[in-house]
Amino acid sequence: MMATTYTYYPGCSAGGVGRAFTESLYAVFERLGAGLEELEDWNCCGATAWPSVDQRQAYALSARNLALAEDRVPGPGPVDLVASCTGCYRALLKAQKALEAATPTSVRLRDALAAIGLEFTGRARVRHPVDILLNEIGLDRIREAVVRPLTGVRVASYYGCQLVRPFATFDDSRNPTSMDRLVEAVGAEPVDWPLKARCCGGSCYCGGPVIGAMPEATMQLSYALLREASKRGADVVVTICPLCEFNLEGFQDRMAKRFGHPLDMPIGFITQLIGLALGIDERALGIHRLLHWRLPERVPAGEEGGVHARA
Amino acid sequence: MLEPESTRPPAPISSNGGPKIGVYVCHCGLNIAGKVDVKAVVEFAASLPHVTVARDYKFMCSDPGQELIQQDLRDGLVNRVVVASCSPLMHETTFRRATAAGGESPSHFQMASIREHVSWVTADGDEATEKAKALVAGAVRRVALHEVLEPRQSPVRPDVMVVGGGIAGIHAALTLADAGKHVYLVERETTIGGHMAKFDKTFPTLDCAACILTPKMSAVRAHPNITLWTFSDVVSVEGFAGDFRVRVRHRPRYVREDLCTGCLACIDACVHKHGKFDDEWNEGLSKRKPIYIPFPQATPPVVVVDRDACIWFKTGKCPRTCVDACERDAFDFEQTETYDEVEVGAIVLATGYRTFEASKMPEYGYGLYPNVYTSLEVERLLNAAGPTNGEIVLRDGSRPRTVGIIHCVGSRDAKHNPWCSKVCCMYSLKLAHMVKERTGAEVYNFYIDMRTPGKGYEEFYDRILKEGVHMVRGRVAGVTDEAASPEEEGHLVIRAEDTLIGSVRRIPVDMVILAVGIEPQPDAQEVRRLFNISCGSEGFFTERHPKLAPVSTFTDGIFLAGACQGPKDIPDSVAQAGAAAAEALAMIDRGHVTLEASTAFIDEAACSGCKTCVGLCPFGAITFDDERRKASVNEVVCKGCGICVGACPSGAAQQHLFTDAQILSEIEGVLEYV
Amino acid sequence: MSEPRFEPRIVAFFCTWCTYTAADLAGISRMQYAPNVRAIRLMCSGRVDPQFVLAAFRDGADGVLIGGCHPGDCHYQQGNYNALRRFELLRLMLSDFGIEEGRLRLEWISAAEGDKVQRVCNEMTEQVRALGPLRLVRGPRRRPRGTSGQAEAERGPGAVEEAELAPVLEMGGREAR
Amino acid sequence: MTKPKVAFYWCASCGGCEEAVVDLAEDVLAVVDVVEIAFWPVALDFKVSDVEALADGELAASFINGAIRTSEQREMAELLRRKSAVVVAFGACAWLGGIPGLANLSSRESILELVYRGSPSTPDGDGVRPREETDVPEGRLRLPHFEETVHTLDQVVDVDYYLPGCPPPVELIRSAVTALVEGQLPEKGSVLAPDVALCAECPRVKTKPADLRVTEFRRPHEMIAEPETCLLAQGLVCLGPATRSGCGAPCIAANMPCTGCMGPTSRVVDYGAKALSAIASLVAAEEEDAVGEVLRRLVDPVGTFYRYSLPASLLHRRVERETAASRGGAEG
Repeated sequence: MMATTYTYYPGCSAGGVGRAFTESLYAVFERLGAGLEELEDWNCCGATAWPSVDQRQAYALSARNLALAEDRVPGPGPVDLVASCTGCYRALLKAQKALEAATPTSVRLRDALAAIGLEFTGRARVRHPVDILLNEIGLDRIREAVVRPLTGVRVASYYGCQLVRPFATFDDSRNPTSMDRLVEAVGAEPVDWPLKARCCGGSCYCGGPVIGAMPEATMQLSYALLREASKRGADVVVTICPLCEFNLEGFQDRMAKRFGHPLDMPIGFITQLIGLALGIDERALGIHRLLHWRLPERVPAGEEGGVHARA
Repeated sequence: MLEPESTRPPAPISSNGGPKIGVYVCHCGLNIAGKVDVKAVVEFAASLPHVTVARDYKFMCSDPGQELIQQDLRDGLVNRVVVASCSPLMHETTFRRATAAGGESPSHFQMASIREHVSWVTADGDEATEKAKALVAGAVRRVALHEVLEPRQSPVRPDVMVVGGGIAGIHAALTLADAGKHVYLVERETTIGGHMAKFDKTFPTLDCAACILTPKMSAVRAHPNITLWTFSDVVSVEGFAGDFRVRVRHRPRYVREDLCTGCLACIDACVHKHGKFDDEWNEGLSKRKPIYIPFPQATPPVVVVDRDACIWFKTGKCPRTCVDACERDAFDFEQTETYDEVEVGAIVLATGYRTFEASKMPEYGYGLYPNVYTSLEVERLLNAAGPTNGEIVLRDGSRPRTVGIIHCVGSRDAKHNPWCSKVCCMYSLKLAHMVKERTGAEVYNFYIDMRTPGKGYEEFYDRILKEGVHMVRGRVAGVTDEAASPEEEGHLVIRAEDTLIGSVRRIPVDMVILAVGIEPQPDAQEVRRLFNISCGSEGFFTERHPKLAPVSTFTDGIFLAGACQGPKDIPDSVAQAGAAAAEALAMIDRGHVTLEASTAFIDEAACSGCKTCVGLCPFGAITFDDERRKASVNEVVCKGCGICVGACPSGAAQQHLFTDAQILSEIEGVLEYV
Repeated sequence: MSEPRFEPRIVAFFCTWCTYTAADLAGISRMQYAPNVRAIRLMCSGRVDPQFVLAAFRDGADGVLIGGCHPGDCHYQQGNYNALRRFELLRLMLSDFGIEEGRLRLEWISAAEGDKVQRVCNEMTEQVRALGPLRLVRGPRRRPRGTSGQAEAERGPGAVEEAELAPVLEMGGREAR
Repeated sequence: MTKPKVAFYWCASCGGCEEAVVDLAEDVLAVVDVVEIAFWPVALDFKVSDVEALADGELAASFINGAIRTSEQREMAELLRRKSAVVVAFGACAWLGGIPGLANLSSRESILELVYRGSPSTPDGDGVRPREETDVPEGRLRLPHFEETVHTLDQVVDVDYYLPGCPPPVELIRSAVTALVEGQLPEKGSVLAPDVALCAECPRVKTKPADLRVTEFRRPHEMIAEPETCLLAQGLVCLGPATRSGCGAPCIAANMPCTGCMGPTSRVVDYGAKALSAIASLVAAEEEDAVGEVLRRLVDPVGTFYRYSLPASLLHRRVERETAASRGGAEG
C-alpha cells in the first residue's frame, strides 16, 4: 500500500503543553504507514481571542493556512490538513466553512488571500487525527498493528468540547464514540460515561485554576469529570485536546484539597495509548512527560473489574 | 407546390386592431417603491414599442388600481395589459379578471414580477431599477404577441376521496357525506382514529378522547355515503381536477371484513397463550398475539393476522385454533392484495404526522435510560385501555415520585426541526396534570417559552400552575445518571439552565417524559408525488397560499386537512377538515372546473407525422392518426407543460401563452434595452 | 480600480412549480442576491427549447440558467428529464462552439429552496463574471418569416446587425457595463 | 416581346448546384425558350463587365448558389442584387451557409495556417501565404480578400426567395422557374418548398413507434440498416423530422439517414437547436450519467445538427477567444 502523507498543522500548543501529543501522533502515524508533513510557514489559527475581537480577521488567519496547504499540494484532488489541537481544528474548520459559503465574508476572505497571492479553491479539508485514524487508516489496520493489546485496561475517552462541536463532521456531537472505537481496537475496554463531551473548564482557566479568571468554576467542572470517570471504574482517561489534558492532569492535587477527595487519575492522549499497544517505545510517545500515567496490572480476559457504567 | 407557406403564427395584431399596450407599475406601498425608482420604470416603459399608456399606482391590486386598468381599456387607450408588481403566482388571476372586466380578453395580459424577483432581493436601488426595466421590457414584448383564448371548462364528478382516517379525515368525510356526496375514505392502518384514538384526554377541556372520537368513527362506518377502506393505500392517481381516477390497494387481513363481527374469540383461541409481539398501538409497551385488534373500539372492528408472526404462515403447521373459534367462518388464509379503481372529482389529503424520533437526541437518554419515555408512550400509559390500564408506573412497576417533562424535543432546534410543533406545550401541561393527579408526584416542566394561544389554553396553563406543577424556563442540556451528590444517586438527573433565576439546575427525577414534536410522515415525499402536489423540504404539504388558500394545493381539486400540512392540534385539524370539505363541495356544486389555458396545440397542416411528441406526453394527451399521419393534442387532457412543444422538430406544436414567438420575444425584451 | 466591474447578464428559464416558486420564496424571505439574473417563467423546464438558450446568447446574455424541479418531482412527471436530456446534448455542442461550460447551467431547485436560488444566482454571476463577456459575433438577424412577428419591424435602437458592426464586435465585443 | 433575362452565379459552393441546373436535362431547352440567360460563367462565356453594363433591375432574376466568404463573392452578390428584380438563394449554401459554412468552426487564421503551412501534404517551403496584392513587372495582381466568417447570401444582400437542398431537387427548380416566368411567385421571403417536414413523405414513417426511445445511437458506417424500417428506430440520427420535405427522400431510399440539407420549416428559428431537441428527447435514459453515456455516441454534434446551416444559426460561428491575437499573427 502506498503511504499517504498528510499535511500537518501543529499550532502553538504542539511544542508546548501538547508536546506529548505531537510526539505520539508522529510515532503512531509512522507506525501505521501514514506520513505527516508540517505545513511550511504556517501561522496562528486565530482560535485565541481573535474571534471575539474581529471574526473576519480570525477567519483570515486560518484561511491563509488552508490556502497554503492547497498551494503546497498540487491538484486537483482534495488536500487533508490535519490539525491535532482541537482548538486549531475547530478554528480551521470554521474558516473552511466560511470560505465555502456563498457569503460576502467568503468573498472578502478570498480577496484577502488574493492580496498575498494565495487562493482557496475548496480542495483543503480540515481533518482531525482521530478522523484519519478511524476513517482513513481504519480500525482493521490498527488492530493488525497491535502487538501489545491493552486487555483489561478500562479507558474513559474524554472528547472535550471542540472536536464535535459546533461541527460534528465524523461523530455525534452529543454522544461521540469515535475514540471509544479506537480504544476497543487496541484491546482496551471503553468506559461508557455520560460526561465524555462535557466541558472541562479549560476555557476559563487562562493560566490555571488557581490564578485564572474563574478558578472555582474550572475546578468544579474538572473535578466532576475526574470523579465520574473514577466512579465508573476508569483506569485512565485519554483525550485529544492539549488544553483538556493539561487542565485535567495538572491540578489534581489542588482539586483533591478543594473537594476533600483524593484524586490520582492517569491522563494521557489517545495517541499515546494507541502507541503503547503498537509497541512503540514509551519515550518516543512522550509518556515521560505525563504526571500521573500508569497502567493497571493486566486483568485476565473474561474477568470483570471496576464499577460498570450501567447497573 | 408554391402556394404560400402552409402555416402562419397567430397574427400578432389581433382583431382588436393592433397592440396598444398599457404598462402599470405598482409601488406596493414601499415594498417596490422603496427600492425601485418607479417613475424611471414608467418612463422607460413608455418608450417601448406599442406602449400607449404607462402609469404607476400605490397598490395596483386594490380596487382603484384595477379600475385604472379597466378605465384605460374602456377608453380604448389600451388593449393589452402589463402589470409590473408582485409574482404572477400571487395576483395573475386578479389582473386577468380586471383585464376581462375592462372588456378585453384575459389572455391579453402579462405580469412582470418586480417585487419577489427585484425589490425584495436586490440590495442596490439602481440595480433593482435596471432589472425591473428589463423584466418590464420582456413582458411588453411578449404581450404584443398574446393571442385571444377562450376559457374552457370541464365537468366535475360528485364523488370525493379522503385519504387518511385520523380525526381530520373522519371529519372531512362526514361533512362531505352529510352533504350528500359519496366519499371513499382510505386508511392504511387497520382502523381509523389516528393519533387521537391513542390519547386518554384532550386539552384544555380534559374530555375523554374516546368519548368524543368513537361516535364519529362509528358514524363513518354507518354512513350510507361513505365507503370505508382500511388497511388500504392509494397506489396511483390519474386525471385532473373534477375527474381523478384513483387506484387503491387493499392489503390482506386474512379475515373477511364482511363476516367478522369483532367478537375477538379467535384472539383468545390463538395457540399463543400470551402476547409475544410488540404492540404497535401501545408504542411497544405491551405485547400482542399474531392475531389482534389494535383496541376495542377499532373501526372497523375486524381482527387482522400478522403474517410475519403467525405460525401458520411461518411454518404451515398450526392447529389453527383461531379458525375453529370463529363462528362466522371469516378466516381466509388465501387472501391476497386486491385493487379498486374509482373516479372522483376531488381529493382531500389528511395523511397526518408522526412524532419526532427521540433517540436522535442522545443527550436526553431515550433508549439509554429505561425510565425516559416519549409523550406518546405516556399517553398510552394514561389510557384506561392502555398497557397499564391507566396506571403511571415505571418499567420496574414502581410509581414515580418525581417526573420531569421536557418540552420542545426535536422542535425549535436548529439541529433537528426548526419549527414549533404547536401542540407540545399544551399536551405537556395536560400530561403534568394527569401524572400529578394519578400519582401525586412532583412534576417539573422544562420549557423554552410557554405557548398557549387558543381558546381556554392560557386559562388551562394558569390552572396547572395553581395545581403546583413546577415550571423551569430553560432548555434542558441533558439527562444523565451521573450523580453529583448523594441525593442524586439512583435517579435520573435533568440538567437545565433556569433562565428565570439565572443559574444551572440539576433536578433528580424518577421519570423523564420527552414532549416529542410533530413531523411529516416519513413517506410524505412519495405521497405528494403520487398526488402531484408540493411540500417543503421537511415534508409538510404546501398549501396554495398560506393565508388566502390554506386548504387548497397547487394542484386543483386536491385539498389538505390536518397535520399533513403542518403541526396542528385537534380543534385546528377539525376546523381545517371542515374547510377542505367545504372547498371540495364548492368545486363539486359549481359543476365545472376551468381548464388550463396554456395547453399545447398542433398545427395540423404543419405536422409531418414524425411522432416525436407522441411518446413524450406524460399524460397521453397526444394521439396519432395513422390514416392521416397527423398528431393532435387533446386539450382537455393536456396539462400544459410544453414538453412536446420543446421537442417538436418542425415547430408544428405550440403552446398557448408560451409560443416560441412569445418566449423568444420575451428573451429579446429582457436583454435588448437594459 | 477605475475600470468598471463587468456585470454579466444572465437569462434564467424557471419552471413555474418549483424554481419560480422558490425564487418567489427567496423574495418573500428577503434573500439578497445578484441582480444579474433575469428570470423567464415557463410552465415546466421541459418546455425549454434549445432555441431559447441560443437566442438568449445571441441576444446578449453572457450566461443561461435553467431551473427545474428535482428528478422525480416534476409537476408534469417527465418534464425535467427532458430538460436534462436536451441540456446534456446542448452542453456537448456548446463546447464545440467555444462557449465555456460555466455559461449554461441546469439546476434542480424545489419550491422550498429559496436559499438555493440565492446561492445559484450568486454563484453563477460570479462564475460568468470570471469568464468575462461572451463576445459572440452576433449572427445577423435573419429570421425565417413570421417567427417574431411585428416585433421584428419594431426593433429598438439597441439592436445591432453583424453586417454593420461585425468588425467592432469581433475586436472588442460589448463593453463592460 | 423580349424574354426575361436571368443570371446564374456561384459563390462558395461545390458546383453541385450548377449540376442540378444541368440535371434539368432537356428541360433546360424549355427554360432557354422562355428566358434569356444573361450571365452563367460556369456554362457560358460572360464577363463581369457584361453584367455591369446592364441597367439596374434589368435582370428578371438571379439564381445565386454558394455561401459568401470572399470579397469577390460579396461584390458579385451586390452587383447581381443591383441588377436583378428578384434574387433567389439557390441551394443550401446560399440559403443557410451549407457545408462551406462549417468553416465557421475555425478562425480564418487557423484555416490559412493549416492550408498553407500546417497540413501534412504541404511541402516544407518558405511558408509563403498568398497575398492579396502582389506587384509584378506587368502591374499589381489582386486576390479577393478571404473574410473572417462565412455568411449566407441574405446576410450580405436582400434575398427574395430560397430554393433549398444540396443541391435543390430538379422538381423544385422547375417549379420555381415556371412560377417566375408565369409571375406566380408567392410572398417575398418564401422558401420554395413544402413547409412540412420530411416524415410527411417518408415511406418508412409508419414503422416508427410512437413511443420511440433510443438507447444507443449508431452511425451509418457501423451497420447495414434494415431497408424498410424507420432509421431513427434503428438508432441512426435521421434528421427527417426537422427537415423540409420536397426532395422526395432520396437518401432514405438509398438507406441513408436524412442529414438536413433541405433546411428548417418556416416555424423554426434555429435548425440545429430544434433538431438537437428532438433527438435528445428520444434518449431513453433519465439519470444524468446514463443520458451522457447515450449522448456520447453522438459524435460531432455541431457537424451533425448544423451540417448545412451553421452561418444561419443563432450562434453563427464558433466563439474565438483569441481573436485579437490571431489577427495580429495573420498580419505578420
